[in-house]
Formats: sequence, C-alpha cells, structure tokens
Amino acid sequence: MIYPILTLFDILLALTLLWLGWHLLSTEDIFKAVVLFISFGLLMALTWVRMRAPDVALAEAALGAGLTGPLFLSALRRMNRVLKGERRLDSDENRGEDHAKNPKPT
Amino acid sequence: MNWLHTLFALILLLTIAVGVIRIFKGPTAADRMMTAQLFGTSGVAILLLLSTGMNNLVLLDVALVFALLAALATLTFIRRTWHDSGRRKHDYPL
Amino acid sequence: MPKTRNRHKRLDGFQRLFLLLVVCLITLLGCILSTIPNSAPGLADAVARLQERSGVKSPVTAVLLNFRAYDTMLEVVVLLLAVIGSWSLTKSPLPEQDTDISPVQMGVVRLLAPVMCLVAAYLVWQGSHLAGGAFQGGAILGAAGVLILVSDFPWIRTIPALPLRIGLVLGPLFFVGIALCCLFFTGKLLGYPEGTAGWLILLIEAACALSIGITLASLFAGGRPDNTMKKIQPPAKHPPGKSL
Amino acid sequence: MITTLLYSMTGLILFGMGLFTLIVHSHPLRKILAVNVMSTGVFLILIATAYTPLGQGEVDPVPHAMVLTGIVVSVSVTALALILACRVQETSNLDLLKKKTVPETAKESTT
Repeated sequence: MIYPILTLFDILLALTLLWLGWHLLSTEDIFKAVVLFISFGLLMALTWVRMRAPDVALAEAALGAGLTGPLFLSALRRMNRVLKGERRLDSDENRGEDHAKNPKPT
Repeated sequence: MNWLHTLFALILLLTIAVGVIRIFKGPTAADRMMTAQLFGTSGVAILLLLSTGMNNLVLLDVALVFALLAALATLTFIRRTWHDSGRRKHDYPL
Repeated sequence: MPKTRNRHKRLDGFQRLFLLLVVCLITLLGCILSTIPNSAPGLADAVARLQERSGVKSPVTAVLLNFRAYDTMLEVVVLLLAVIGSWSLTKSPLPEQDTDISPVQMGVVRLLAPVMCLVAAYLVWQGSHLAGGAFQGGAILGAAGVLILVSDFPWIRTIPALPLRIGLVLGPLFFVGIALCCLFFTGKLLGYPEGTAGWLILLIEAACALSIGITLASLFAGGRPDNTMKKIQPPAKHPPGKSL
Repeated sequence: MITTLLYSMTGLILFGMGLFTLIVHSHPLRKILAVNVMSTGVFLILIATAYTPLGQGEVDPVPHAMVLTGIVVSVSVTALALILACRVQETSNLDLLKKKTVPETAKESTT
C-alpha cells in the first residue's frame, strides 16, 4: 500500500519541480522568478528528505529556502534603485564625507 | 511505515502544486510572497507527516528549521521590496 | 535587444541551434545515466566499517570532518575567499538614517534571533550523532544575522570591524591549526590522535559554525563594513544638522 | 531503481533548462538563477544515485557530504555573484550617465 503512494509522491514532486524550474527560468517578471525560486528551494528540501538525506535537507532548508530568498530580494532592490536613479551613483568613492549630506532615498 | 501519513503528505503536496497558480496569477507582489510563506507552512506539515511515515525523527529538526526561517523571506520582502515600491500593481521592468 | 525578448517564444537561429545542442547533450547524458547499474558498490560499507574509529556516530559528519576533512578545510577557506571578494568589491549599503521599526518587527526579531542561535548550537551539538553539523548550524546563525541586518537597526553601523574579521577567520584558522598540530603529533595531516577525535571534531565544528554564520551574514550585507563613516559619525550625529 | 531514475532525469532536465537559460537570457539576475538551477540539478543527480530504498541497507554518505559542502559553496558564490552584478550595474550606469541622458541608459542597462 505504501509503495504506490510513495511513487505518486515522487512523480508529483518531480513534476512540480520541473514546472517551477521552467517557469522561474522563463517568466519575464524577475520578482516572480525570485518567488518561484524560494518555492523551488522549499520543494528541494522536501526532495532531499525523500532521498533519505536529512543532513542535506537541513542545509537546504536553512540556505535554499531561508537565505537565498533574502539575498535575491535585496539584490533586486539594489539593482532597481540603480535603475530608477535613486541610489547615489558615486556610492563608493566619496561616501565617507558626504554620507550625511545625501537625502534619504524614498 | 504508516501509509496513511504518507497519503496525507501526498495530498498536502498536491495543495502546494495547486498553490503555485497563485504565484503566476497573483495581482500584487504581496500575493506571490504570501504563497511562498504558505508553502513553508505546508512544508512543515509534510515534514511532520513524513517523519512518522518514514519513522525518522531527524525530520522534526528539518521542520523546526523550516518554521524558523520561513518568516525571513517575508520579512526581507516587507523591509526591502514592499517598503519603497509596493502598494500598487507590481511589475518589475527588468 | 528589445526588452520583451524573453516574452517571445520565437527564438532566433543561434538560440535554436543551442537548444538543439542542449537537447542532444541531455539525451546523451540520460542514456549514460540510465545504464548505471543500481547495484554499484558504493562507499557506504567502507564508511560503516570505519565508523567506530572516526569518533562520531553520524556517517556524514564522519566523512566531512574525519575521512575527507582536508576537503572541508579547503571549503571553509573558499567561503572566506567569497567574503574577501565581496569586501574588495564594494562597501555595504547600510541604511542611511534611522528608519522606523514597527513594534511587530521588533517582537519578531526579539523572539526569533535567540531561538535561532539556540537551534544553531543544538544542530552543531547534534552533528556528532544525528543529522546536523557545522554547515547547518552556521546557516542558521547566518539567518539570525540576516534577520538583524534586514531590520535596519541603527546600531548595525557601529559594529566594530575588528571582531568581525576575527570571527570570520576564526574557523579556518582553528581548522588549519588543528591540522598542523595533528601533522606535528601523529605525522598525518588531520590524523586525529587516538581517542580525541570526537572532541576535536566538535571544537572544529563549533568554530566553523561561528565563522560560517558571520560569513553568510556579511555576504548578505553586501560589502565591507564602513569604517571611515563610523569614525566621522559620533561627532556628526549628536548635533544633528550640523554636518550639513 | 525507478525512483533513482525518476529523480536523476529530473535533475538532468533541470540542468539542461538552466544551461539553456544561462546562454539565451541576458539579465544578470536571471543568469545567476540559471546557475543555481543547474547546480541543483547536479546535486539531485548525485543524491539520486546514492539512494537506496528504505529497508534495503544504508545510503551512501559520501555523496551527501559532497552535496552538503556544494550547497553551502553555491549559496556563497551566489551572494558574491549578486554583489558583483549590482556593482557592475552601478559602475556601468555611472559611466553611461556621464555621456548620455538618464532614461536611455536605464533602458539599455535592462536588456
């Protein structure tokens, strides 16, 4: 009784992974791609659990599902602020002296 | 191995697969982010079911890590994305 | 290239050729993968045979920190190199002014950050007999750091850089030091003396977890800490508006 | 056996999709995502070959250890690549802004 259910579980997991992977690589909205990537990481952690690798599942749950999402989101914001011209362009050269002078980007 | 637990894990995985639709259709960025949050919750439930189904207590720790870190992405989203460019229909021009 | 290139499903000639090549590669690799015999002799038996002598009960930790410990040592150095690379690229874009922190978020940070540190310590301790270890614990510590960084507390800017740097190199230095000590006493690089392997592995794991946590948090911060600003800041901050 | 094959093929297809996207798409963030998907595919193949079903002996811990270090390294390399991409965008915008007007450069740098 357990093996058909597990096989169904495997097939559903693999199909969802492929579906998520394809869409995260092909959507034109990059924010949607990042959210899909976070979900992809969560499902990868489930896959490692199914593959009897709890060590890898722990690492993936902490890194793939927990840390890469914030990484991508903050990088996305940093790039968007550059695009909108909100960010100071001379951020690294003379940041020390005029840090207090620059207006707060909103 | 308990087949009933595995069956319910399968059903929860099915709900995750259905929930992906909200990421595609979600009108605002917050809808998409909340879907990822929901996946974290479903993932905790699946892990708890599988830990009795596969008779492996380590999976409880994985579920603990899931539950601890699920809020992190949402918090980053609120602080970094929603904070300065949200509250409208969200479509990054990249 | 127009902005909506990704939206169109039509591909140009080069992209079609590349798609064809990728499909050929995948088919070839799939054929190779399907011919792997499933009863191939793995290394599971060898690891299980030497498990007693490794000092830990978890096979993955035994492989990571005893049988292939030099691999892990160099990998920790790779993490350090990533931080050096990011620090040499740019300064971290820290919050400009004191931003508003909602009480809900304060509550979340106050509740979650200590629990994360506790779980990290638990995972490092658990690595010797069940799943867990330096990488998992370090990842949770890094997540706690990200949680604090993302809240834009004003005191983040005043974190002194020297303890940060010491924390970054603590794990790799400790690992290399123990490796050299083992080389001196037993004649083998990372050949732990008889009976001390368990404790040494736990010590290395604790130091590496701390370093990995700081590494991941400073990679999230996205650049080196701003030392020049900190020295200017205290006189400039107390009389506000004077620096203009 | 069938589980190993299923997950290996999934990893292989993920690798192929990531490789294709890495070459075809031009946005740097998309390229970093593609490299991540590729590495996930490779990890999946490695773990799937080590898999043995429940009750038929132990799983091989050596690929697990390799994948564990690989995941940590891939995350830190991703972070480094993101910082590099942000830095490239900042500096390239700076250079273009000195010559041209703002909206044109913003449009150019997106593609």
